[in-house]
Amino acid sequence: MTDWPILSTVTFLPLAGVALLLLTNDASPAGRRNVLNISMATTVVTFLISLFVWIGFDNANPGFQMVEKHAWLGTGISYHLGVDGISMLFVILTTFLMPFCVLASWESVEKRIKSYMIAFLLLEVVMVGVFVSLDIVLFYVFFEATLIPMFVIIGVWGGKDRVYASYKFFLYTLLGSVLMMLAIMAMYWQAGTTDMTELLKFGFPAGMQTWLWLACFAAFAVKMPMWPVHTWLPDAHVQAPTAGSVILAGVMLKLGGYGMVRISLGMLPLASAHFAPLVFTLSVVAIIYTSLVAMMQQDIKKLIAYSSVAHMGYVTMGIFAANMQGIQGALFQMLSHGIVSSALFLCVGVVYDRLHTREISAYGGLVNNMPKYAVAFMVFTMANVGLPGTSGFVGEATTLLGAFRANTWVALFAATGVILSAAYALWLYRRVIWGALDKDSLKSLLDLSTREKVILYPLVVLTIFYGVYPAPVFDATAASVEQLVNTYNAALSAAPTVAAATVN
Amino acid sequence: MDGFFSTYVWPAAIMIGQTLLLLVALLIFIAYILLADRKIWAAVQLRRGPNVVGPFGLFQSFADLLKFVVKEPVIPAGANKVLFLLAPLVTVTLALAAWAVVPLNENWVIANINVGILYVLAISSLEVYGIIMGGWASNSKYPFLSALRSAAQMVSYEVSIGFVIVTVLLCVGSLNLTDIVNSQRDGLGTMMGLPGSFLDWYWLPLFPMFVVFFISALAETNRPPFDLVEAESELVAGFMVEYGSTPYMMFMLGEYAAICLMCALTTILFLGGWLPPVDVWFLNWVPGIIWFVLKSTMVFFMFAMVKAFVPRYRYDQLMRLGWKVFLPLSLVMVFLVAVTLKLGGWA
Amino acid sequence: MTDLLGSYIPIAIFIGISLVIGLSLLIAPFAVAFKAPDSEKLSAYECGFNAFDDARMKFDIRFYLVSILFIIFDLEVAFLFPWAVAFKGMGWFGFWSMMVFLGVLTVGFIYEWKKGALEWE
Amino acid sequence: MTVEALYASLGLSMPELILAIGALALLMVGVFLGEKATGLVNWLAIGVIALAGIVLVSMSGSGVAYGGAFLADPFARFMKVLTLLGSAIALFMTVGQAKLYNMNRFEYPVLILLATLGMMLMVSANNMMSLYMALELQSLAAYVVAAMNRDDVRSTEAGLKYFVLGALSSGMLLYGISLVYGFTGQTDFPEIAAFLSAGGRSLGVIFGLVFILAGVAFKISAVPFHMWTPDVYQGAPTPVTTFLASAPKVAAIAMIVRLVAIAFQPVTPDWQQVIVFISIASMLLGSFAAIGQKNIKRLMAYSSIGHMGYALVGLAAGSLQGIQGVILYMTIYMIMTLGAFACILAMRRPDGEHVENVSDLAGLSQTNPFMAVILTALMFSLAGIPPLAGFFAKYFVFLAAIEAKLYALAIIGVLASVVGAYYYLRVVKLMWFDDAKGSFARPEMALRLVYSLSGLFLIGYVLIGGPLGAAAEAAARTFF
Amino acid sequence: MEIGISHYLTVSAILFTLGIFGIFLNRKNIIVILMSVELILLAVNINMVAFSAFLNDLTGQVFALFILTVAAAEAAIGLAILVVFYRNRGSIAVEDVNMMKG
Repeated sequence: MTDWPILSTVTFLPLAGVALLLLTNDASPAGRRNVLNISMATTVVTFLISLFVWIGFDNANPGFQMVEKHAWLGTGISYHLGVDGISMLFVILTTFLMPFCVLASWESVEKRIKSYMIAFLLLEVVMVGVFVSLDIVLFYVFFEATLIPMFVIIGVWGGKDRVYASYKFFLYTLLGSVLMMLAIMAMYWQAGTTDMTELLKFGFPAGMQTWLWLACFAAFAVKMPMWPVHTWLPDAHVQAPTAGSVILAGVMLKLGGYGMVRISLGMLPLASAHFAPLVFTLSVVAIIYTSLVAMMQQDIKKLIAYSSVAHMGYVTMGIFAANMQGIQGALFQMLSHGIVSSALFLCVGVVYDRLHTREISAYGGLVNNMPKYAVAFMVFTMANVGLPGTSGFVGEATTLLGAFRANTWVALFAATGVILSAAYALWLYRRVIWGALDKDSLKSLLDLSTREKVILYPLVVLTIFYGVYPAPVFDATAASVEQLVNTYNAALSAAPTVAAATVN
Repeated sequence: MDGFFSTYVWPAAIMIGQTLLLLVALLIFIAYILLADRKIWAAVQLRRGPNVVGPFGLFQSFADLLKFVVKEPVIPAGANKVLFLLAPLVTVTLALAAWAVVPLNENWVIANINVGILYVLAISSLEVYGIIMGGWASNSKYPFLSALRSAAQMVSYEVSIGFVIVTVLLCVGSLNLTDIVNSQRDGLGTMMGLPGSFLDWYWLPLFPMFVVFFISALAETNRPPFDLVEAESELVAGFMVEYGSTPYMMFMLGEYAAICLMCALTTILFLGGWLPPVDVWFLNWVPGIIWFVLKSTMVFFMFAMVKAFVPRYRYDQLMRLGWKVFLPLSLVMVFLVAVTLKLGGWA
Repeated sequence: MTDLLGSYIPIAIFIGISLVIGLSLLIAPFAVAFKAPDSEKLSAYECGFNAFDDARMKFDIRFYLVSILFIIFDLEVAFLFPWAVAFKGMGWFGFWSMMVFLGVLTVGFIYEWKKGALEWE
Repeated sequence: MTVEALYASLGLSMPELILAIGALALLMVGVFLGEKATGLVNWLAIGVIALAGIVLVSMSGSGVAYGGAFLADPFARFMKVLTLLGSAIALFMTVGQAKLYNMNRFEYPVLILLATLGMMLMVSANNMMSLYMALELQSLAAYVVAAMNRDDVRSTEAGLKYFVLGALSSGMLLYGISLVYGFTGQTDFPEIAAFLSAGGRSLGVIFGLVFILAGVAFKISAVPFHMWTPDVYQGAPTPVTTFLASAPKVAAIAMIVRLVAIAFQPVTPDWQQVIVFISIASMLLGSFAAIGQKNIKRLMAYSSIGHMGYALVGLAAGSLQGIQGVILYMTIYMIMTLGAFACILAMRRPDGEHVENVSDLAGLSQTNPFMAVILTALMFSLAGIPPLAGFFAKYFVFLAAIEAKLYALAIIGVLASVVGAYYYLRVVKLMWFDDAKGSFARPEMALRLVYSLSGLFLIGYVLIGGPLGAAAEAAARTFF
Repeated sequence: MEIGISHYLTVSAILFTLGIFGIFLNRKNIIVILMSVELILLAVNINMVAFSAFLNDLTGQVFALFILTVAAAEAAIGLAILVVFYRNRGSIAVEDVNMMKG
């Protein structure tokens, strides 16, 4: 088992599904079922295999595990995979969410289901690839490659303004990330390698770090997305099909956060420290501003999208607090958000499939004929708000704690975001679920189907489970984060002497 | 001032004197060549030809000159005036200019440049301009068509002439016309042990090229049987239909100057220039220029006889002859001559 | 360079004088001859008809073809000239170089021939 | 020249000799068999190219031939293989298409062979004279093939424009060469370099250099000498455009590389400025001007202008990495271009009507999903999105630019590529997001083969990129 | 006054410039463009030969010979293309070369 390239397997297994799908024909209902079954089987098997990654993972080891390394493209670029505490859980998160995406699309996607599933499986490959790659070029390749399937998913199966949204999504993120490509190249020439393990140990000169950091930050901030470059996200979320939104919110946003932890913080500690106030400012603005914006939204998906931006604000804040609590909290927050926001989008998908509208005003009083749905939605709304007992609380509280240690004022302002999020989330819940069921179109709505239960209930369980028992996550991340923080602090404390040495 | 005179003025004066001498002699020669042409043609046709002006019509050409000068010069209404008048001027000037490098005897040459043959070739290709300009400027159909025909004809045969000259150059190894003549002092004849004679000249070893050159020269100068330009039945009188007075005469003058040049070139390239036919003392005693003129005149006689004997070609025959017979032939000859020289060790 | 140019001065003078002769011949009738132009005399000659078309009409493409062929072959000759002049001091390499050149030329020539570029009628 | 040297020279130039003799022989075959032999001549021409390719690949080592005029080295071999590949594929696609474009004449393959010969000599030129002659051999053949459909006013206009601007550019090139010759007294590249590094740099040489670069910039259709490209691409029959867009670009780039990396190596800063300018201008123009294009051939023209700008980024760096990048870029670019044009050639309605508008691709993913997938891969690759080959092409050239500290160039370049992505996305959008207006006839085998292989290469580059990169590096090492 | 290399270069530069201007400023006839191209090539030839004489190096003259050849081939091909264009378009005015716009 130890020699088995498990990470490659997890990463590229969906390609086998793609190959199978290519052989099918989705014209007939039977063919369509085949497509769905193959996709489902592929994603589930991938998830199950990915669990072996967690099982085989050594929590005490702060370094990279299950490493695979082969020569690849010359010029120092190697095919180098591995996971540590920071990345491992994201792999699981991705593979975990994929079956839900397939399920969510079971009926709602009517046309070209085969292409759709192929796009999703390809997306899974590249997303997992981002988290497991240990070569920075490989990382970038996977990071960018997410654009292609996502562009197609939004553009082909999206809503009314799908073309606009897909373009905006594509060009925004491309613009951000090409600058990172240049930064990667500069890093290569400075350090002579593209191997992340080497780069993490390599101390870049302070002056250079600034530019590298800014270039990388451009990529991650757009992907994350941070205020003020978040504007693609609401459009993309709103126009994407349900599963697309799930993947966007659940995993794609985390690529940015993961990149910040891994590259910005890990490789460029001096610049990270230097720019931390900037990030804090942006985060706080994001938390407060986007929360306010979220309140104004008439569209459920848009509201959730803006709330995602706000929640990502906690993540960036936590990351750049650069202490154990902050980073662990940010990681936890990302995982939690990955589950919760996905779940929220799935919830929206449930009603959207029935009513084909996402206008908040079109709903109301759903609790009367959809009680199970109301319960599930409530759990996720609570988690979104960050009420204790849900995973959202653990994430937000920990990041706030970390931020408090770094900067009291930031924590203070960010904390107001919790209140605001309570305001918009609860208001949304009130408007959609409570109230009188007086709209005719809603009266005939059925409660959750079996398929929807299968989708939502595990997420409910998970949300609450991690809300009360977050230890598995913290245990897994602790060692790696601790090492990261130590390296970071060591770099900072070494820096003044370096600076002094260069001055003299 | 002495220096100025001795370095600039006197040499210039001498050059001008030589030039004038040559040109005047040439013009007079042309006048009689013209007459001879008409006389020979007449004689073949059992006519008398011009015989009124002077004894045996000897002053006929001068009378013609006078007649042309006092004729009214007509410039057609639609013509491009400048080009119309420039055309004969170009023709005459170029036809005469080529003579600058022709050696009439050892060192009897105005400009003994080392690319003489190239110069002649260049000048004679420029002569097409006079014809094209004349035909185009007239703004009339017949001149235009005949100018095109004539130009096509001239350039077609120029290619063959070029190849012919190459074969001669292979034997000589110099572009200087004097060198070409001098290299004919010994050749096929002397190799067989004979004294220097007409057998040494290039006409013998390069006989096919001699023939090609002669015929091409006819075509190049629009002489019968290749005078399609002046095919009266089709094109009235060629590109100079619209011309009268001295402009017309200048075309004729240019044509005959070119004919003389071709004769001289034939002499230089194939007939040993000013060399006597046999290298014996009494023939050597005769001045080279006499031999040169005699040989050229003899070539011209052949020109005239061809005009008298051979019926006119059709245009397609003409082009076929040039492109499909002479060109391949001369290509092959270039190859053969080169191989022979190489294998024979003469080169 | 001056020596080189020096040998061309006689040619310049020669051409100059030829030009003068030509010019004087050209001008002579304008100076001495009687002139009485009228429209009939000045119209283009067209076998007695009035001209009914632009004289500078379209002409057969083959004239043009001939001129192109001429350009090409004349240039080959231009290459042959220096080769022929230097032939005596040249080895087999130089010989065969030109033969290859002529061979290529011949191929082109055969192409033209077969294509009918040399046909009239 | 001694006999041994002659034999050595002939040996080194064997592929060129095969092409030359092949072209002449095929001309004879064609003219004796008449028009009906066009297909045969076409296949024979491909055979000749293949033979030359085999001989080329089997050669090794490097050497100078014909008294320094011709250079055979790994770089030349690599680029020549590309060139031959491009020409052969372009011919391969023409076989079934020639009739449709009224260019079913045996002269076409012969001209392509001659152009290919010119390109091979361009790649190997080691002397201003051989460079010029090779360039002209290529260009003259190209002018003629551009006007190959002689009954079509667009085709002839394309030929005319190509010719006029091409002649102008070769005039500028020549003027530059004459200045360089005059101020250095040399025409051999190494001699020029030796003269320049011995302190022979003068204003005249720099003037000459600029003129030369202007001349060669035309050949690769770099701004500001790109004016011909859109019209020629659009006007020329599509099979011809396919050819013009692929192999000649490779050869011209190779020629520029050799020119600046050998002859003008001692004055690197001087040409670097020019190349940087040309490169930036090309990238920007290629990106922005393509946005409004409706005709897909025109779009590809602007795309190629942009791509030449990117390729020059690597050259501007002037390093080993840079030249390796250029080599890889051209390899990938050529394959992308061939694939894209195979798709364009396949844009034929069932009734035989050939359509060229970008909007005609609408809904392709429904009517011809396989071609749509390939074309999508091509477009994303042209846009430089990983993991497709086009990304790695850009990666390596920008890597070199960063190494050479040409940050502004690199930043403008990547930003231009984002703008460029916009119009490539438009094609993807049409194919996938829009509804079909009409279907296409099933493309013929050759086209399907070419675009499939092209797509396979683009997607599979991640697998074969290593060996290819190593080969390119070995080729680039020639200069260092 | 001795005629030196600079005089030749000046003449050639003037001819070259005239050629370039002839191409870009000419709005009438394509034939003029072709002639301008020839003018450019001849300007280059003057340069070549002048340099060749100045440097006492034959290369320039050999080059000039090659340029002449290419110029002839170029003229031949240019005219041929012009003729087919004329046949299709019925005009050789520069402003009529406008079938494609983009």
